[in-house]
Amino acid sequence: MPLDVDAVVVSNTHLTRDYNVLALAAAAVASQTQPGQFVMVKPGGGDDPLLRRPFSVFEVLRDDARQVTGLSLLNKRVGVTTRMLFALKPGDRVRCLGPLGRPFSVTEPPERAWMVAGGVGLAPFATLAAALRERDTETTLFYGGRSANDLFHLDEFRQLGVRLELATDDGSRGEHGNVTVPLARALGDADRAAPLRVYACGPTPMMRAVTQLAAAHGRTTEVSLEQVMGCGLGGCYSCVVPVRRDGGPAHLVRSCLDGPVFDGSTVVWEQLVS
Amino acid sequence: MPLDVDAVVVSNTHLTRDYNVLALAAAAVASQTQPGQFVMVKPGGGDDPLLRRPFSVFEVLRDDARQVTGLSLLNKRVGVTTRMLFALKPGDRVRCLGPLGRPFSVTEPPERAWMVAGGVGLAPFATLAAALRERDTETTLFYGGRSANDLFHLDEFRQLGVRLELATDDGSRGEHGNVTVPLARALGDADRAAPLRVYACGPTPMMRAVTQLAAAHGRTTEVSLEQVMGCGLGGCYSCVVPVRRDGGPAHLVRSCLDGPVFDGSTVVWEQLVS
Amino acid sequence: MNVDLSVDIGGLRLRNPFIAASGCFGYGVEYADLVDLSTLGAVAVKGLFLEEREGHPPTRIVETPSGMLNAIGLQGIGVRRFVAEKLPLLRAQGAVVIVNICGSTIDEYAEVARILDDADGVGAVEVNISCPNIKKGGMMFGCSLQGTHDVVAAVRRVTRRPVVPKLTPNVTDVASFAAAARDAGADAVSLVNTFLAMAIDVETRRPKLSNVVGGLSGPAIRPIAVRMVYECRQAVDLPIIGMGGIMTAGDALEFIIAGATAVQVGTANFVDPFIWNKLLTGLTDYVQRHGLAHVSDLVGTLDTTDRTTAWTSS
Amino acid sequence: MNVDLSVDIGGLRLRNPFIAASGCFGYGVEYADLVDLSTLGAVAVKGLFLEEREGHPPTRIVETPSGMLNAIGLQGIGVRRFVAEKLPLLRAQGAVVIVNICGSTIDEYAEVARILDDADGVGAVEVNISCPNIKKGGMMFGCSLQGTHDVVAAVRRVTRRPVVPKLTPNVTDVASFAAAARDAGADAVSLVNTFLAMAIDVETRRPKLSNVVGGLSGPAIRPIAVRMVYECRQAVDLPIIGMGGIMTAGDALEFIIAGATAVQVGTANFVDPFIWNKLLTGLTDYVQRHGLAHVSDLVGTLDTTDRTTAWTSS
Ligand SMILES: Cc1cc2nc3c(=O)[nH]c(=O)nc-3n(C[C@H](O)[C@H](O)[C@H](O)COP(=O)(O)OP(=O)(O)OC[C@H]3O[C@@H](n4cnc5c(N)ncnc54)[C@H](O)[C@@H]3O)c2cc1C
Ligand SMILES: Cc1cc2nc3c(=O)[nH]c(=O)nc-3n(C[C@H](O)[C@H](O)[C@H](O)COP(=O)(O)OP(=O)(O)OC[C@H]3O[C@@H](n4cnc5c(N)ncnc54)[C@H](O)[C@@H]3O)c2cc1C
Ligand SMILES: Cc1cc2nc3c(=O)[nH]c(=O)nc-3n(C[C@H](O)[C@H](O)[C@H](O)COP(=O)(O)O)c2cc1C
Ligand SMILES: Cc1cc2nc3c(=O)[nH]c(=O)nc-3n(C[C@H](O)[C@H](O)[C@H](O)COP(=O)(O)O)c2cc1C
Ligand code: FES
Ligand code: FES
Repeated sequence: MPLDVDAVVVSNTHLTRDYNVLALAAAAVASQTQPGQFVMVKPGGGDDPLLRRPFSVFEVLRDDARQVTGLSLLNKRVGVTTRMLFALKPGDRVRCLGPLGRPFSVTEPPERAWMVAGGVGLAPFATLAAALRERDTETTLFYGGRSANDLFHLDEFRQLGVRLELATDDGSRGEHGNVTVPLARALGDADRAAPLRVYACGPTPMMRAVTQLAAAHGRTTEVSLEQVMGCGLGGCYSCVVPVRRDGGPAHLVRSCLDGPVFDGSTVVWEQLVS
Repeated sequence: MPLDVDAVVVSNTHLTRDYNVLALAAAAVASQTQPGQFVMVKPGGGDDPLLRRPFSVFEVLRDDARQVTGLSLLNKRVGVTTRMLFALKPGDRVRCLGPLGRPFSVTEPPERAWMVAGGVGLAPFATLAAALRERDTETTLFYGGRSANDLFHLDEFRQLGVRLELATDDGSRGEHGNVTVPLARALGDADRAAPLRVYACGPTPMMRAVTQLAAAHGRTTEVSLEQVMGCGLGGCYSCVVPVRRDGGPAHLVRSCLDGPVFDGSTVVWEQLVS
Repeated sequence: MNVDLSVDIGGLRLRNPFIAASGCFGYGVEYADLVDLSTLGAVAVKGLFLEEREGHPPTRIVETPSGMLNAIGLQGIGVRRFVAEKLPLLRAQGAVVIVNICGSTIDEYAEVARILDDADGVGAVEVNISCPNIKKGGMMFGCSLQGTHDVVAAVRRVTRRPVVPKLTPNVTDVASFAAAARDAGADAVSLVNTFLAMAIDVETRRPKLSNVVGGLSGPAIRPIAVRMVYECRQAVDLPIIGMGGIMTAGDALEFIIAGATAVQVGTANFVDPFIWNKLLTGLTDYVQRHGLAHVSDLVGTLDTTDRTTAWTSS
Repeated sequence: MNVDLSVDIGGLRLRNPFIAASGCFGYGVEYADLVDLSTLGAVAVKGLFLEEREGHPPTRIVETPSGMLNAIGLQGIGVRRFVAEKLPLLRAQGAVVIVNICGSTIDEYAEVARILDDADGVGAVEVNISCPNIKKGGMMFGCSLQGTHDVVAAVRRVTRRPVVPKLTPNVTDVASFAAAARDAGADAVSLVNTFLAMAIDVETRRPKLSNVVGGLSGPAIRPIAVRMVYECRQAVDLPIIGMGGIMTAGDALEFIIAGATAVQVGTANFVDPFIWNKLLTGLTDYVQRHGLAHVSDLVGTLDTTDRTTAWTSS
């Protein structure tokens, strides 16, 4: 059951000029969260900015006794609310509603998990990696960013036993170019018979490419779409994506209820506006 | 010349549940400020709240070498902006435009100065007391508040050589009742021939009463009015007060330009809405 | 002290004046886990045509200062599926249901109303002649006195439920539309729907909404909406359901004092889906503090007598 | 790269498109210490009647979400004192002056315009048929097509200056008013004036403004104002001066791309009296980044071609 918490900012770690990790004391939300779910947040009072904004739960935070204490968000500055989230100080408060949305399905061995992240699309994969680890699923993260400085949290993923395949636009770390380059190679190299599930989050063209690449190799992809969302609860019909299921006609479905995680093969990518 | 400074909050001292003193690094504004002048401030970005709010300059702040470093505001929580000013933390920023408005005339010996303050109406009198001290003017502060806890800055006024006459609504400090009670007595006791100027700031009925009391004893009063102000610069005509000068007809004049300090005898009190 | 928050809208009794606004609360069932629907005055469900509609492609909303634009384009499941799939769930939850109906033609409005008249659990019919986002129907009717009259009269003929035309604010004289609605047999009016508006992405020089224009809602419009409710109250003797930017009980009270018998809350529900409890507590507290027995005693009590000495230059 | 920010409003050349909005900049002279008036496109001075007026008693303004209501009631010194006392100072400052004129009758508008026609330094006459705060004149004319036509025609007859009627947004179809203004001989139109609105103090159950209703301005109204400029641009071939909630160069660009040749900035000037430099810098930067030579190349360049695959349910 989603809850709304007036959460205290515990810490705000600036990673680069545009990225930060914001830790919130929202234990009641965090303890219910499944990988791929999101929260709707609103920093500051007043009516401008007015609406909440959707954010993946980045980490479920725990104390030394493994008790859940809150959650963190991986935030990228792009506009007014993300600027505010970047500037927050410990002790400030953020309204945080969640957890919301359909989570990833967490696959189990023998199926392996390949997570493909572009930029801030990394956000849902920290909790997914932790859940996969619990199931001992063999996991790889394909992770692309602009440059070496824009690749975060690598040690944490390694500690979770995640194999890393990196790519940067400027070649400063890992493969030079798009994350789909190492992915394509790996898909080609992989044993066709060995079960494998692909997860993708990032820019829409990247998710589309990943879905198509994976499909070409007979793999299904779960994508986490990032539509503009007014409410996060199915109330406003702002967040729709075109989906075609069972060969039927395409329909616009609400990504806050039916998503944000979708089977990539059901998304009608050529009609997806974002 | 008024300046607009994006001032850093240096400190925020909470005096009671509703009153605080906010120190701002706005040296360029402070160094030009004359007693009774005000600044237009806006904490936070965004369009809600939209307009700036007027505040008397409470103190001109100086470092050990007597260099001006900024100014402080005495803030009382009554609505959205004053709530924000109450909650600010050091390092936050406040837009601060000023100094604005017609200041008090700072009287010199042999004329004595009687300042009459009600509640947050204390604000313009700290700088006035300092200026009077420079001129060695004998100064008394008549100061009324709800209770002993609501009387601030008393030591600072004493250090400036100001004699204090206190009154509280609940009798917990000084006279029991309105500040006009000790004022009326003192006006009666004072030597009629000795020159004396009265200054008043506080709730409108109090300023009106002070003006009339003083006039009955042949004294003039400079009042600092608190109208709602949209701009503080003469642009919007929101801040008008009815004034009658030289026996002519009454006119609505802009209190941001012609005030906030007025000769109390020119104010048409029965038409003053505030 | 016990206070009576109940109000009457053209024969429909509501437990309290707070109604979830159409298009801002899905079909109500989406919120059933979060909110006890039986504690709301009523739920106004998303606008329904006769048939299913996909609505406009995204981008469908954009935020503006203290407001938002929407151009959803009335995506919906059609009235028959609503009656079959959603209405029973709403009834089971104990919700009072107001169905917002749409049409591209007058006949379509009447047909939708007729189907609803046969269904159980419809408290009232809100006639949406004010949607700014669709080409045919909607505001086309709501911006013409004749169109308003004709749609309302057609719906009136086919239903026994209270008929509540929803007025558009995009007109010169909203009170004349309230009067036209009354003359056509309306039991109440609701206002305001959204203001026709637009936002432009200056970098691409393209509209931010796929539909170019959309409807402005939220706190930004509240002062205009309150004025329109006040004008309607002066002009016609019908119950008014007021709305536009209500975020707090105090905002709702502005509408009630201006003349609204009940209020709808739309955009605020996006910001805070748990708003309903706060609204109820705030209203109850106000009614008690002011020593009133019934919230309905507040309706239209704005005191405009002049307390200032009129200003003259002499 | 040097960019040309100048624009032409019905024969009046402005250095740049930024005009201080009437009623938000006093008579301009109040700002002469702070702002170099010769760097503004123009200064639109506070609305002037034939005679002095005291306006409404306070409270005259109240803040609302991302906006403000005003009911100043056109306090002013009258056109003759303006010409004698203020106009020479404005000319000395190098300001381009647009005089906003008012009247309770058509004859009064014409008389004010005639007096200004004899004066030196009047760049254009902005005909205020849209003030929502006065009983006679103002919106009374601006809400009627005939009234709009008659006032504009009367002013047109007595002046050689560009005539710019200022339209009210409180109408169903603003473009028809732009057309009426054009037919009566207007050289341009300006829009929008404020939206009629109100706010209520729920504790006292009294209006917050002494005048009960007032005009809503500020960012809250921007999306509606942009839409209205866009509609006028489609309908009439006159230069448009757009306004309503402009706070940044980006906001101004929305109006320009929607169809405004110049823009006025009102409420924002209260928030930031030093806004003019920021607007100029922002606009210059944009024009350069987009590789344009003239800001006027941007006017009305909104691209509404559909780039989305139209959504169908099949
Ligand atoms: C399910 C989901 C999970 C997300 N998780 C994360 C995350 O973990 N970290 C992160 O940094 N971002 C995440 N986003 C994107 C994030 O919601 C937007 O960056 C944010 O809403 C922008 O808000 P703003 O006020 O800063 O931008 P605005 O000033 O509102 O707009 C700036 C730009 O952001 C786009 N935008 C605005 N609102 C939204 C919205 N609701 N959704 C998507 N784009 C929007 C606008 O189109 C515009 O181009 C997620 C989005 C979704 C839908
Ligand atoms: C020249 C001058 C000097 C002032 N000096 C001080 C000072 O030193 N310390 C201090 O605490 N206050 C001072 N005030 C009053 C202060 O400006 C108001 O308390 C403040 O504007 C309220 O803002 P808000 O957003 O908190 O309240 P809002 O939420 O806007 O409104 C709350 C209440 O305050 C009133 N109010 C709103 N705006 C103003 C305004 N511009 N001026 C006066 N009242 C208003 C409203 O009518 C309402 O009743 C001064 C006012 C003036 C005109
Ligand atoms: C996303 C959205 C969808 C809406 N859909 C409808 C609708 O289907 N039918 C209708 O009559 N009004 C619709 N409205 C208008 C609202 O019911 C309401 O009239 C308006 O939003 C003003 O109220 P608010 O400011 O509280 O949101 C919609 C509004 C929004 C924001
Ligand atoms: C305090 C105030 C006074 C105004 N006075 C006038 C006026 O005298 N004449 C006029 O045509 N418009 C007047 N207006 C309207 C503005 O010129 C402008 O049309 C409106 O405020 C919208 O622009 P903005 O949102 O940038 O303020 C006034 C607006 C305000 C806020
Ligand atoms: S965000 Fe409102 S329906 Fe999905
Ligand atoms: S506050 Fe705007 S004129 Fe005085």
